[in-house]
Order: sequence, then structure tokens, then C-alpha cells
Amino acid sequence: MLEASNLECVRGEKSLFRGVSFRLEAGTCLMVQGANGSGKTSLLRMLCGLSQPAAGEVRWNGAPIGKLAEDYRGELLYCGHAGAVKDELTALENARISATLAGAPVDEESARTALRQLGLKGREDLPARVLSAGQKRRVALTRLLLEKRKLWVLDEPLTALDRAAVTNLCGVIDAHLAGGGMVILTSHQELPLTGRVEHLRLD
Amino acid sequence: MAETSILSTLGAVIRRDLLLALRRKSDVLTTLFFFVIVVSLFPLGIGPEMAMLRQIAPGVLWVAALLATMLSLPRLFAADHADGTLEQMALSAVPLGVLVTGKIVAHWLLSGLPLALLAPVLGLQFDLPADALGVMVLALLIGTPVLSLIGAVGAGLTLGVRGGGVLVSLLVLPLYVPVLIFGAGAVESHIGGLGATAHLSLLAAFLALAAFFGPWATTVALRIALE
Amino acid sequence: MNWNSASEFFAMGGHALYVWGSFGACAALMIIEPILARKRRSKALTELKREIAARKDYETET
Amino acid sequence: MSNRLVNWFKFASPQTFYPLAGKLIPWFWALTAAFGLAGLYIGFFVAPTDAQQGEGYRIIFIHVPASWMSMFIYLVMAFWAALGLGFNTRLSGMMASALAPTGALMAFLSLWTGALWGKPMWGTWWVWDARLTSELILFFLYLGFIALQSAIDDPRRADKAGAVLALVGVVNIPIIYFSVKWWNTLHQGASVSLTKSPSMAQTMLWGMLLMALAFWMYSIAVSLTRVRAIILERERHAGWVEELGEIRS
Repeated sequence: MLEASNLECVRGEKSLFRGVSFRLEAGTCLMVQGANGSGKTSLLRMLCGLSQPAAGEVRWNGAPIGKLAEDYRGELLYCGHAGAVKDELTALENARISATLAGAPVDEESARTALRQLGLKGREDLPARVLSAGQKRRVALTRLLLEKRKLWVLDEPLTALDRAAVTNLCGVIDAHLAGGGMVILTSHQELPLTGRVEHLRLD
Repeated sequence: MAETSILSTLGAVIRRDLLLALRRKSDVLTTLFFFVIVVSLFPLGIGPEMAMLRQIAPGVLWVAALLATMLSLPRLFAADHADGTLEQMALSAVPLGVLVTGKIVAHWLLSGLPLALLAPVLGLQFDLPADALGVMVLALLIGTPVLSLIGAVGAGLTLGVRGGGVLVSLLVLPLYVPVLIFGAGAVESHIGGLGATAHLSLLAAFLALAAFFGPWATTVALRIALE
Repeated sequence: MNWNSASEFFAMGGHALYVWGSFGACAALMIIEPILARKRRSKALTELKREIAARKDYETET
Repeated sequence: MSNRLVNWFKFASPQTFYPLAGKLIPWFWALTAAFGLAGLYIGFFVAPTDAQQGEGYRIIFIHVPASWMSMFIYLVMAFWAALGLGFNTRLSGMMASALAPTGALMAFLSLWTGALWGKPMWGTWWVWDARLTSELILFFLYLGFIALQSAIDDPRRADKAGAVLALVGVVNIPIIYFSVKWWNTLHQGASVSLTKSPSMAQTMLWGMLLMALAFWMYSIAVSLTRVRAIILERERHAGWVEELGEIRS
């Protein structure tokens, strides 16, 4: 269970948001909405522990995430604006190396399966340089399938994805929720999810 | 996290950085070429008198090695920072220190090690005797990892900062002074007949100290840079 | 007392340039530095006042 | 609850410190003047002419205190830096950035007076003497710290990055000092040293001590002035700043 209490975010001299509190139970998806510059990305980075809130606290199963450190990071998967996809590496290498860096190495077969599942069949061995933006994003999203993490934090996961890929991704998220996982995501469009979805507006 | 998995992750990070360098060879080659050209410029500036060149050779090679390492530092984390890999590393279940250590080792394999291997060839330009060349290589092999370790802290601190490339040299070069003194001193005192053991063991002590503090300080610096 | 006359004092036994060069630079810098620090503070103060005044104007208008 | 306490602590520190510093500054200036005048009197009128170095040695009355302060200030800076990094207190970072320019000034003065002393004694403006060389590197470390902090826009990040640099520097300074010393003896450099004059008279020591105290008080006074400026720059959106007497008048 992830719990945020009274989070405040200060950027430069401006307070982006304050008093943000929520509680996320297993099997739930939290949609974070708000205008550009309302601090959606800042909130997600805070929830991951990448940046410190100016006030307030984030707790995972009751313990502050700063104390849990690697124990929390082992439950967490963050997918930011930048997909961490290297142009010099092939799709397959990218997928496997990301998983290794995250501390969850996978064998080649499961990496290929994951890439195929996200519709990259036949492109596994192409360098990411030649892939389109949407395909690169899908390479980045294979981490969802490869790293077995409880909490997914996704920043604009739909960017550059086509309709089929969106449906595909929603299926993946629904399966994760059905398995007791948690998802926090920001998106400008509604996701056709079947699981339980809660909303949080930042203004 | 089990020890074996930490070691295998460390190996994987090193392999990854080497693979990336292999796919983009120009970065590594530029550093080496810079080293060669700086060293070769000195005789042109000072004159071809062999006695003089022999005397300045250790210092010249070491200063050039320092500068070449500096040149490669801004790239150490910049690419990973730009494409988001660094964030992933900071959020990994593997401690960031382990991943950073891997990156530093890879940096040394791609900058310090080739410099050390290239040094004897350049030493010949300066008419250094063969045994002095051996000491030179040994000193570079022990000293250049220290340069990578200290440099990584500077690279982490200046990550994403305006004018970071120039700034990193201002921060890091003063800290390189001991390595320069004992690295060049090892060769000089060997030529002078005093033996290089004392110098080399002090260099090794610096290496131990830097290996202990370097990755930790780099980790702190990177977490600050990511905030 | 070391000096018999003022001119002897200023001559510093032939080392006038070095002694007064040192003490002069020291005195100059130690006068300039506090002035700069004070200026920095008064600049911060005036900016603050201007900012607050602007905010009050804005509040009275709306 | 604990959160609120931490916040109160964090925000209150600059708030309580600002007026306190304002009250203390004149006292430190008075002490600077008192110690300085006494030190100068001893330095110029009581301390006798040195048999070897003539009147030129009187430079030590500022050279040595400046060197001491330059090193001491780096230590203090690293202390504040560590405190800021460890406890995330806002004032510590401000103190560290307020101290850096004064430390750099001291290092510069030490180099400048060292050069002016070297010319009549050694016949050259600069010798690669161990102390002077280490002082030069210390000066570079200060410049690096100031450059790093001014290159980072976000003050919180600037504080933390500066703190890491100061701590790395403080671990390195002894190493640098001893390497330079070793290097110096190996190359048989200048063996004469400013502070190693054979007959360091008691009066000279007293003069130096008083001047060192004056430099110390000066450093405190000027860095307190600067930290007040930094507090105002950083805290301008905090409510308490608007309540200050200086603002309302």
C-alpha cells in the first residue's frame, strides 16, 4: 500500500502544489491529472523518491520510502518521459540491459517474448536508432513485462503510441491490476481500463 | 541483495558501457588522439634536445594523461542522464553505488588503460630508457584509476550544469595534484636511481582511498543532480 | 621604539615596496570585501522592497 | 507532528539567525579593530628588526594569519557543508557559501604576501615552496567551490553540490599538502621558509597571534554580513522577511 500525506512541491520559488494526500491500495490505478506545469511529473518523481518533497511524506506499507531505500525500489518500476532507450543498442539488448540495471536480469527468450507481446516482432535485433518514436516507447515499456514489480509509476505512457498499442498497453495494465498490482500514471487522454481507477487532480 | 548478483550486475554494467563505446568508437579514439598530440607538441615547443626531453618526459606524459582524462569526464554520465538511464539506475533495486562503480571501471578501461598502454610508444619520442618506460606504465596503471574515481565525483557534481565541461576541470584538476606528483615522481626517482617503490606504494594507497570514497561521493553527487 | 623618524618608518629599511605592498593590499581588500558584502545585502533589501510594493499595488487594484 | 517540528526548525533558523547576526556584527568589527591595532603596534613598533631579513620579515604579520585563516575557513566551510548535507538544515548551506569568498580572499592574500616576501628574500616573486604551492592549490579549491555554486541556479542543489565538493576537498587537503611537501624535498627546492626564521622572538609570536585573532574576527564579521545578504536573497518569499524593520521603514 502506498500512502502520500500532505506533499508539497516547490520549484524554484514557486509552490507547485501543496497538501496532496492519497492512499493507493492493491489492485488500484491512480490517474494523476492536471494542466501542463501543474507538477504531475514532479509528483511522480517524488513518489519514486527521486526528489524530496518540501513537506509531507511518502510511505510504502507504513514505512517512509527514504528509510526503505532499495527495499522500496525493488517493488517499484518508474517509466519517465525519457525512455532510457539507447540508440546504439538493439531493441533486444535495450530490454535485457534495462532489466539487468534494475536488478532483475532476464534471459533472451523472455525478453523476445515481451518484445513480441508489445508488437515489436521482427524488430528485436534492429538498433533503436532506426525505430520510430512509438516503437522506442514500446521498447521502454517492455520493462513492465520483464521486471516483476508491484508498483508501476508511469509518466505519460501513451506518448507516441498508436491506437493498437494503447489497447495493448491497457491490457497489460489491467492484467497487472487484476494480479493485485498498483499503477500510478499521468495521461492527457482517458485510458479504457476495466480495473478500479481513482483520480487525482493537481491544480 | 546477494553478493553474486551484485557482482554480476557490476559485470553487466561494465559490459554495457564497453559495448556502447564499441558502437561509438569515436569518443574513445578522440581522447587517445588528444593524448598523443599533446605529448607530441611538447618537443616542438621546447626544442629537440634529448637530455632536456628525457628530463621532462615523465611530467609531460602525466600532465597529458590528466588532460586527456579530463576531456573524457563530461561524457561519463551525460548520455545516461539525457536519455533517462541514470534515473533508472537511481531507482534500481541494486544499490546505485554498485552501478556507479561499474561505470567508473568502464571509464578507466576506456581511458586510463589505453593511455597507459600507449605511453611507452610516446615515451620513445622522449628517449626514455626501457626500464623507465616500464615504471611509467606501472605508475599509469595504478594512477589512472584514481583519476577516473576522483573525476567521476566532479562529473556527477557538474551534471547538467551550465558550462559543466569547463567547470569539471576547475573542480577536479587541483585534486589530481598528488597523483601527478607521485606518478611523475616514480619515473623520475627511478631514473635518478632511487627506485620507484615508495612512490608506487603511495599511489596504491591513494587508489585504495579513492576506491573507498569515490563511488560513494559520486553516488551522493548523482542523487543531488537528479533531484 | 624601532624608528627614529616617520620617513625611516615608511622606508622600512629598503623593503618599503614589499612591506607596504603587502599591508596595502591587505588593507584594501579588507575594506573592499565588507563594502561588497554590505552592497549585496542592500541590493537584496531594495529588490525585496520593490517586490513587496508591487505585490501591495496589485492587491489594492484587485 | 514530527514533520511540523522539522519544518519549524528548518524555517526558523534563518529567521532567528538574521537579527542575531545583525546584532553581533558590530561587536566583531570592534574586536577586529582592537586586535588589529594591537597586532600592528607590536608588529611595527615593538618587534625588533630581524638580523637576517631586515624589515621585510614584517610581512609575516599578515602572511601567516592569512594562511592560517585560509585553511581554517575551509575546515569551517566543510563543517557547515557536512551539517547541511546530514541534517538538511537551510542555514548551513548559506553559511558555507558565505564563507567561501572570504576564504578565497585569505588564500589570495597569503599568496600575494608570500610573493612580496619572496622577492627580497629569494630574489624571485615565486618559488615552488611547499607552503606556497599548497596555498595555491587551496586557492584553486576555493575558486572551484565558488564557480560550482554560481553555475547552479537552484540554491538547494547548489548547497548540496558545494557540500560534496567541500567534503571531498577537505579529505584531499592533507594529502595534497603532504604530497607537495614530499615533492618539494625531493627536488631540493627552497629550504628557507617564512615562518622558520631561527630566532622567532617572543614579541613576534605575540604580534602574529594578535593579527591572527584580528583576521579571525574580521572573517566572522564579513561572513556574517554576507550570510545576511544570502538569507534575504533566498528567503524573500518567506513571510517573516516582510516583517523585518529594514523592510517596513
